[in-house]
Amino acid sequence: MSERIISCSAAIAEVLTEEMTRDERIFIIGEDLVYHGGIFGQFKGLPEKFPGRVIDTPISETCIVGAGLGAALTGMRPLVDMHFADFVTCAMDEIANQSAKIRYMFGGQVKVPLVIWAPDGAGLGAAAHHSQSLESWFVHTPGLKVVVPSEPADVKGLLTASLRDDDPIIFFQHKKLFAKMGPVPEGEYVIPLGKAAVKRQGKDVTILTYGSGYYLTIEAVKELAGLGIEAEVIDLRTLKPLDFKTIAESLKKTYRAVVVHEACLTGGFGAELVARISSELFDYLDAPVLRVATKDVPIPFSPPLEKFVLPSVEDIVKAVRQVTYC
Amino acid sequence: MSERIISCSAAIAEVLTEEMTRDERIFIIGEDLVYHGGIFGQFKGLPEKFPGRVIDTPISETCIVGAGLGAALTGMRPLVDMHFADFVTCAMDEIANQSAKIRYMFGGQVKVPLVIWAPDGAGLGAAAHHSQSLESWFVHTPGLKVVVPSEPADVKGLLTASLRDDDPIIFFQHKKLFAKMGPVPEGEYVIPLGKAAVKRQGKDVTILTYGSGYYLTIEAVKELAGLGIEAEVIDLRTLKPLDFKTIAESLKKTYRAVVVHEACLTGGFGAELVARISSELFDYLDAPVLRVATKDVPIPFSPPLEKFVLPSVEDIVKAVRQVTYC
Amino acid sequence: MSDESNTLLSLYRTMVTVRKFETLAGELFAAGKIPGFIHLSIGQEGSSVGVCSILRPDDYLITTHRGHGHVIAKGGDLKRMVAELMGRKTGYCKGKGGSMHIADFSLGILGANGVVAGGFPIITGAGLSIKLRKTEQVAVCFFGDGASNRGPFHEALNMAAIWKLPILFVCENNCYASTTKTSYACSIIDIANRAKGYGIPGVSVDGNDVLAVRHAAAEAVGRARQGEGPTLLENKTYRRRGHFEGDPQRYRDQAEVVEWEQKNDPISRFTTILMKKKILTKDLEREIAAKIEADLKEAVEFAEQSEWPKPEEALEDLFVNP
Amino acid sequence: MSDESNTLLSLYRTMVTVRKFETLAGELFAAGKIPGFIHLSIGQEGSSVGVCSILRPDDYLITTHRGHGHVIAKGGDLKRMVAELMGRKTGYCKGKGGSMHIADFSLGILGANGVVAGGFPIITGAGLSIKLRKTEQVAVCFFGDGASNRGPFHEALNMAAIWKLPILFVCENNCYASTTKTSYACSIIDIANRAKGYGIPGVSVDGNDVLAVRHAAAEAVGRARQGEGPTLLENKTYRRRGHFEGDPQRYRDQAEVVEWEQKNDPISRFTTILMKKKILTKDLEREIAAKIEADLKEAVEFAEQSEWPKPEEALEDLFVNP
Ligand SMILES: Cc1ncc(C[n+]2csc(CCOP(=O)(O)OP(=O)(O)O)c2C)c(N)n1
Ligand SMILES: Cc1ncc(C[n+]2csc(CCOP(=O)(O)OP(=O)(O)O)c2C)c(N)n1
Ligand SMILES: [Mg+2]
Ligand SMILES: [Mg+2]
Repeated sequence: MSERIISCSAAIAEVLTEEMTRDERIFIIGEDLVYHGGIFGQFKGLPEKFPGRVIDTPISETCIVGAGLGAALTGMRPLVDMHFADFVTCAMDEIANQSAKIRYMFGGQVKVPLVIWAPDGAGLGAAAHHSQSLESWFVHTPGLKVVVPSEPADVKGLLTASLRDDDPIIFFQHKKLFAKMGPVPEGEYVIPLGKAAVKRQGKDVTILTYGSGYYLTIEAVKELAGLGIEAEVIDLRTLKPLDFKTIAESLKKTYRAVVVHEACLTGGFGAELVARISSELFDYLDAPVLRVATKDVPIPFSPPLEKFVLPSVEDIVKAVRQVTYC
Repeated sequence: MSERIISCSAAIAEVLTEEMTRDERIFIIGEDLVYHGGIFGQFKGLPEKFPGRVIDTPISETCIVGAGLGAALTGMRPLVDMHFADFVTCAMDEIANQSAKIRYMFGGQVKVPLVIWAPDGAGLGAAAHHSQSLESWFVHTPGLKVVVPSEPADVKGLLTASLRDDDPIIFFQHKKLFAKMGPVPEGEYVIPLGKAAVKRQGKDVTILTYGSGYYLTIEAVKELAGLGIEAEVIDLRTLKPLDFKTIAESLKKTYRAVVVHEACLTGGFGAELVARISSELFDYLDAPVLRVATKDVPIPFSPPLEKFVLPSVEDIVKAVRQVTYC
Repeated sequence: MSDESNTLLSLYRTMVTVRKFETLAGELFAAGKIPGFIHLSIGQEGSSVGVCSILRPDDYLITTHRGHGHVIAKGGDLKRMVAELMGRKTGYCKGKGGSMHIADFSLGILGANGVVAGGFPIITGAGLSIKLRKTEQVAVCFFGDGASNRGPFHEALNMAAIWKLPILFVCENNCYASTTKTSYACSIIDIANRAKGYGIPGVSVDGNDVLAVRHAAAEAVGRARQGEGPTLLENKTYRRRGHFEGDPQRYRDQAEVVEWEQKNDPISRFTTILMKKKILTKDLEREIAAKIEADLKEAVEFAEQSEWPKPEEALEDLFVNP
Repeated sequence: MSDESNTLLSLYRTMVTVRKFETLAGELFAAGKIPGFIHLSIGQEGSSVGVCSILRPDDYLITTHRGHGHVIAKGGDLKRMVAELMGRKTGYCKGKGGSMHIADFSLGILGANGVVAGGFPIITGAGLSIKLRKTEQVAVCFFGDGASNRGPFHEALNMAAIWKLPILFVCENNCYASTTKTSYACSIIDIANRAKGYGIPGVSVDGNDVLAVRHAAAEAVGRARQGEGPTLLENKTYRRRGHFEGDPQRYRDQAEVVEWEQKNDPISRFTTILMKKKILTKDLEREIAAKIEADLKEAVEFAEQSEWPKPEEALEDLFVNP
């Protein structure tokens, strides 16, 4: 497969063009999609290419998700755009009580091919209502799959897989990553859900991360290399289903791990990772698995405050040094 | 202090009578409170004693929580009844984006003395929309305090403390516990938020639990005693703030722990406990900290299915035997 | 018999089926054979049957915690319903759903819902899907007076209105939402008037007059099929049983219930009409009752003889691709 | 000068203050001095100032992402506002909130809100609180046409109506919600007509006529203070700037903006009236402008000279009792 350097937004538009051409049942629904091609330009060109299949809605998050769900139950394959992940709160019943549970409650009668697409994350001075990373709530909601890609190629492969999956998926993408460039395969490219990627080999410590945490991690890895620490980097990509096999293989080699994510620390997905690792790999651990995450406050507006609460490269370096006793 | 044996519901009504008498700013708001005195009889007598201060609402969860919040911001001290904890999904924005964040976003200008009261839990054949245990979502929401009592005395002490606290609190109480009887101190009785209780001393293992998990645990402890295993039981009571000191003291004695809760396993509060214990008490651990929890599915209706997914006494015994290598 | 007589008799038969099903469910519940809790629609058969009588098999319907009548009226299988109420493996949802979560996607029944007003967003999607797929289906959303006060009502009616979705919103105003009087919780008397906020037709009818309901529904469904958009139909009726079986009902005088039962029962009213028209006779009435009772007996036997689901089956049916 | 003249001049002065504040904020943002994003209310001063002019200091107000004008009109401090926009420690929220989260509880300003329609539930609580405390306060909820399509609108209006809460719901219909035309997203033309669904008065006024707004608000507030319940007031206006600063505005022709600016500017219209009445003169106009500009200059200096918050202060202000 040949590759080019393109942005996440371009990768998204590319996938949707391919998939919407291939499958007439796919449509996109959400607020303010048509004129700007999505607030991050991620749907550029689609409204023109697929008239009537990129649907602007009133500001009605509850019914936007519901519209996706109801359409999914009746033969369509919607992608619902939440605008900002923070607004999942306005559709929480439709996501957690309905979309997640309907197949199960009804004894498997129906499938729910629904992708809920939620741009998340901080770092733009957007303050407490436009900056959250909420994946952990949904990992704790049986019935949902949770995808959090980082690089443009992952976005392409995982979005393709998500659009073809028959289960409800919540797809978080960090707002700052839309413009990120990276090599992306041309043509059809599918990354199966539930497959992590070892993005860097290393023998001294395993860093488990996803989404924006991946970019922080690769920065930290450079510094660590300077200190003589070779970190293995696993980009989880899908949190549910979780590729624990890849995690275990790495840990059995490195005996140490650090988790990095942008969601706040307490109750974040890092806790689940630590819990599973310590129960299933206890005898392999030479050090506690440490977590690097956002501090437990809402995201503040002012840049020095926001910077302070978000996880940093230094936090990762420090945690790794701690678990490697360097 | 003298004690009597009363139910959780009676303890609740007692606290509210005392506190509403003491403080005119307290009122109760929610659906269907007046005629039944709350669906679990927990507000019995209050509508008559405090006319106009137990307020029935339309079915409008969003505005019920909002009404509590708006009143809290303007000098009142509301207790909001969510009817069933499952319906927090219908007020998630008001809880997680508004109540939790307002004080912080506004730089500490205002206090938010709001108690959100949410009967949770399964075991009544009430199926997927009336059986959830969702505390973990709120532990992962900075700005909220999270209380989950078990015994009637705890309910009394923690509800009193919650009503007197100036921060937003989500107070989960298991539906099956309303009718539970237990000794309850008479008169004023306050359990400070953030204080766990060592409810049974033991040297072999620490069982960390809360809410309905406590009752399962004491059953299991009897069986374990028969096997010669002396378990220490810590009822956490408040999940946020968390009394990690009490946990650490116990672990430094037992070197082993099991967490028990009714919320589903993945991403549950147990994960957070394991993560903190393994990072802060790594060198004290002789075994992995295991979690006993509900299986990762929505709560099914049919009794054999429901029973199967919920944590059991046997699950606890098994986990304890595993960590104590017995 | 004429087509019309057949139709009327079919309405009658279905109403009686709903009534007898609900009565039976109440008995099974009282006998401890149904776990959890159930909400019966006795006295509201005019609404469920009147509306569903004009739906086609491929039309969609979504309902509430009080949904047995709608499922039956749309053609639901009694055996699988009773089995589901009793938590058996042969039930509609393999015992995973229970009374509040019965669905039959093969009949377009998108399910009962444990969340009040949970149907509004989903039906909007069903309506949108019909529009996108360019079929002639319609989608019906049953909901209570209480549900009409929740936010999703508003979002759904607005969305359906701007896109002219083929949806019929049916409010079953039965005077109460649990312990709460509609007159207390609802800011207007005729919920149908809320249609004015969305520029769509709103119609209030006597919900205990099955023909009036059928007529109003036919008109609305006709408009919907022709692409003229949604309608809000309010069927005024009365909940005669407790909110749930076992409800102490401290919020109302039983005399009120008795009055509705005696003076305004949808089945008695319709029986009188059919008798007058000589479409129904005492004999036929007995015959129909006997047939329904036999069917229900068979359904209960089927359910009671059905296996319980195996515990481990609780882990199935979550994902298509786990 | 007469009382009336004073009042009119004060309306004028406040409108110009809002306009100049917003213009300045736009410049500061363009100069990179304001982080995040900001939403300006230029062209909508008739609404903010008209409504707030009849409020008492202890009345409550809640606003939106486009809230600077409401804060100023309710008496907000320009220095602390600019400092907040610039993320300084001396800002209203110590830099934690920014443009979308300005509040001043000492003035009854319960805050701007980043969630569209986030104010409805909270204002319901403020209204209920007034009723429970038996004061004569009123509570005002500003919101956009877009917000009127969200569920909380519905729940709040119903609740306020059944309890006759002293609330004024003010819809600022500025023809757009971000890129979306109100005429597309809203199922009726006059949002005030949605009041019919709740049995409360609904009034649409020319939102660029500050006196018309003031008049309508006075009537509604009067009713509210007398315990007669809520009103829905729709101020028809136009958003002249992009949705946020930097918005490419592909969804509209700039000619539309120019037309509103030239033919229907609330300040120009009011200036003409005041000039005709000889309450305002060219000299006074210049004098007022100069004074406001001086105040704003001072505010900017104050903000620029203010310290940034210290990083660790990010951990403060979460709980009263941590
Ligand atoms: C969101 C939500 N809130 C509250 C409940 C609890 N509840 C179940 S049914 C009901 C009353 C519903 O009233 P209405 O909509 O009029 O329907 P009816 O029961 O009268 O048929 C309530 C409050 C619920 N299931 N979901
Ligand atoms: C619940 C929610 N959905 C979406 C958004 C994104 N958003 C912010 S402002 C806005 C448009 C609001 O339109 P309107 O209510 O008319 O107010 P206006 O901007 O015109 O003043 C949108 C969609 C949000 N902040 N909150
Ligand atoms: Mg009702
Ligand atoms: Mg607008």
